Amino acid sequence: MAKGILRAKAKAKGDNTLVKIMAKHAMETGNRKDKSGKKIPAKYIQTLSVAHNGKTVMEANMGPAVSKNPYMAFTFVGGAKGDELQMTWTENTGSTATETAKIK
Amino acid sequence: MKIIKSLLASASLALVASISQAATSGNTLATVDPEADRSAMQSYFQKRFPQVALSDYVNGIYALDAPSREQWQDIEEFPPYEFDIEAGEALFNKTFANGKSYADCFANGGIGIRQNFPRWDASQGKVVTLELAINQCRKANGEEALGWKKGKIAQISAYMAFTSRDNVFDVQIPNDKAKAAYLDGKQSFYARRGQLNMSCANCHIAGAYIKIRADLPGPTLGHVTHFPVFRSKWGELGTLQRRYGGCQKNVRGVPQKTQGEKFRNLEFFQTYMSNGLVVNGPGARK
Amino acid sequence: MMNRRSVLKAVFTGGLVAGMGVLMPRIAMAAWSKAAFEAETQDMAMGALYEANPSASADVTLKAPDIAENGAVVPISVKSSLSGVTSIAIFVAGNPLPLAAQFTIPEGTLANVSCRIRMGKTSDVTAVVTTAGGAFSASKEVKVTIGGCGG
Amino acid sequence: MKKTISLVAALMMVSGVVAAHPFNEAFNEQRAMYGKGHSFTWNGQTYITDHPEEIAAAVVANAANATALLAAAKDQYTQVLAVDFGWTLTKNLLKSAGKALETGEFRKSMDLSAQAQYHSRMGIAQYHQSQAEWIMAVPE
Repeated sequence: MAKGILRAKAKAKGDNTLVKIMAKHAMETGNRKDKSGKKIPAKYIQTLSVAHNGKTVMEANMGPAVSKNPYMAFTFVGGAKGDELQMTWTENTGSTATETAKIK
Repeated sequence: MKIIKSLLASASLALVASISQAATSGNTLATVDPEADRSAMQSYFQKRFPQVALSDYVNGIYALDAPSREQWQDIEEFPPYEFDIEAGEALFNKTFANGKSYADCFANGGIGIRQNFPRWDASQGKVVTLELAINQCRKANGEEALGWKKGKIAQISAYMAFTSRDNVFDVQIPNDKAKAAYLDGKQSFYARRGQLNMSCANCHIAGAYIKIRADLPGPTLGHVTHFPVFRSKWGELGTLQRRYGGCQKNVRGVPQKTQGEKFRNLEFFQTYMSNGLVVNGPGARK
Repeated sequence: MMNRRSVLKAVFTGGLVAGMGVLMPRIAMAAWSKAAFEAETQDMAMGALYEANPSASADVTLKAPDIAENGAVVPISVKSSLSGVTSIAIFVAGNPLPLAAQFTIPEGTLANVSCRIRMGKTSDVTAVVTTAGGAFSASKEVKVTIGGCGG
Repeated sequence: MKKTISLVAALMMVSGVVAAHPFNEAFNEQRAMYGKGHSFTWNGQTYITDHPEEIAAAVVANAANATALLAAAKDQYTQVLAVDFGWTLTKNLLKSAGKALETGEFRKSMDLSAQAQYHSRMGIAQYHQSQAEWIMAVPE
């Protein structure tokens, strides 16, 4: 299976799971110009939500001020090694996809 | 004319007197002693920053500056070069059209060998950097050479460095020809160039951890161990020699040729200085 | 354009009907708020998200560098010891669009998030945490320099 | 008289780009404070803060002179590139000098050529100096 744009490191520790996610994404602000001086249209991830066993554990809303290759880290109560996380991202362009990662 | 001559004489005298404790030998093939250079370099930094462990120099400026180190550690929580290691691994394992692969070109199948580069190649009679070896491998197998500074070559190099992490740098100078290349690199390191009239040494020996405009240059000890690097400024991965060119432009000099003899020799010298430190590339930098 | 607070004011003082909508419970909180993310001042962005101006609180901890190594990648962490935190947002007053990111914290997720943001210039960074009791903030100035070689 | 002495000054510059040299220090300081065309006294002698390229460019502004100066500047640039010590701004100076020459702005072109040639000469001086003196920058 082709890999998506998200990479996650999720680690269960005690009762909690620490999740770190990075997306491979340029987060184009819409303010940059290409070599010919033409504006590069804005293209950035607006939302990234993470669910564990069908329950949303994080919902991030982002603007173009989030760095290239957006990163976030958070901790939720619960989660065990081997559990799956569902991560759904949506771009301002409307593109969207759900990717998964396993808790280690 | 007489006045000119006497002025010239006094000029050179003044110059000699103005730099105290400068080396007086080591600038000829007969007197250059790489091992002495290396220990002099290490003791220079250890005297200047006695609280910093030698092994920590692989982290560059982050070994010296705590506030920068904290930000860098935050970045290293999930470093941006991970995508590149992944891509590099895929590229590395892709077979060429003739069925061979990079593994066939390198010792130990190319895994865990970063610490031996750059190496003196007796048959070619020149210093071969890892990136040069990668492209030579491609050409030998009928593939087109990759661009030197970024993209695929940096990713492959990053993957090869990653498989070599914690291996100790062991650059060898097996003969006088290699020593001459080392000497040439040493000279380049100390030669001032560009309109700003600065050498590598100005920023990365004397200027290490001293604000130059808004920057804190890193020490040259351990400088090469973490390359290729994902630089926030570039927003992508780049090779050591890409950075060399950038440095030369920063002092307003026309950059020397990427993977040309001068840069390869400079890399040879600089890496030799870090012998004994471990590979920790790829790295993340500001 | 009226910001939220001036609308509220209008509602209370003059009973402006058009203002009624904003008195609805903020269930849309979780969704990406166009008004907040496209607001060009921090006041407007906060006005679009919060009932009242956030009050500074020692229970909100904002970790950000004094001097950013590179304005393109500034690591930020926010945590709070308040209970029942429902959201955490990060504002950069000096950015063209001050709201950088907003995290919805469902029950069972700790009030502790990290991310990396862009900063165009030296500016205050403000973290705002909401609970049922209102919005609370912590601010810190982060210097962004134009480097000689690095920046 | 003034001209010969300033040529001496120029020769002194070649001897060291950064030398902690009393004359160079005086020259550089005067140049930095007053720019070109300024006279100053040093050890009882009068000098002018002009670079030799500027003196060479201080001739009638016409097509022939501008063309010759540009050619000389380009030649010097080729030489500095041959020793790998070029400066980054030189290329654009030469380009601008060429454009000014085309549009008949001879004075502008000549001044730019002078500047470009100065850059290249200093780059070459840097090269020679680094060959001879780099070891003095190595900490013992």
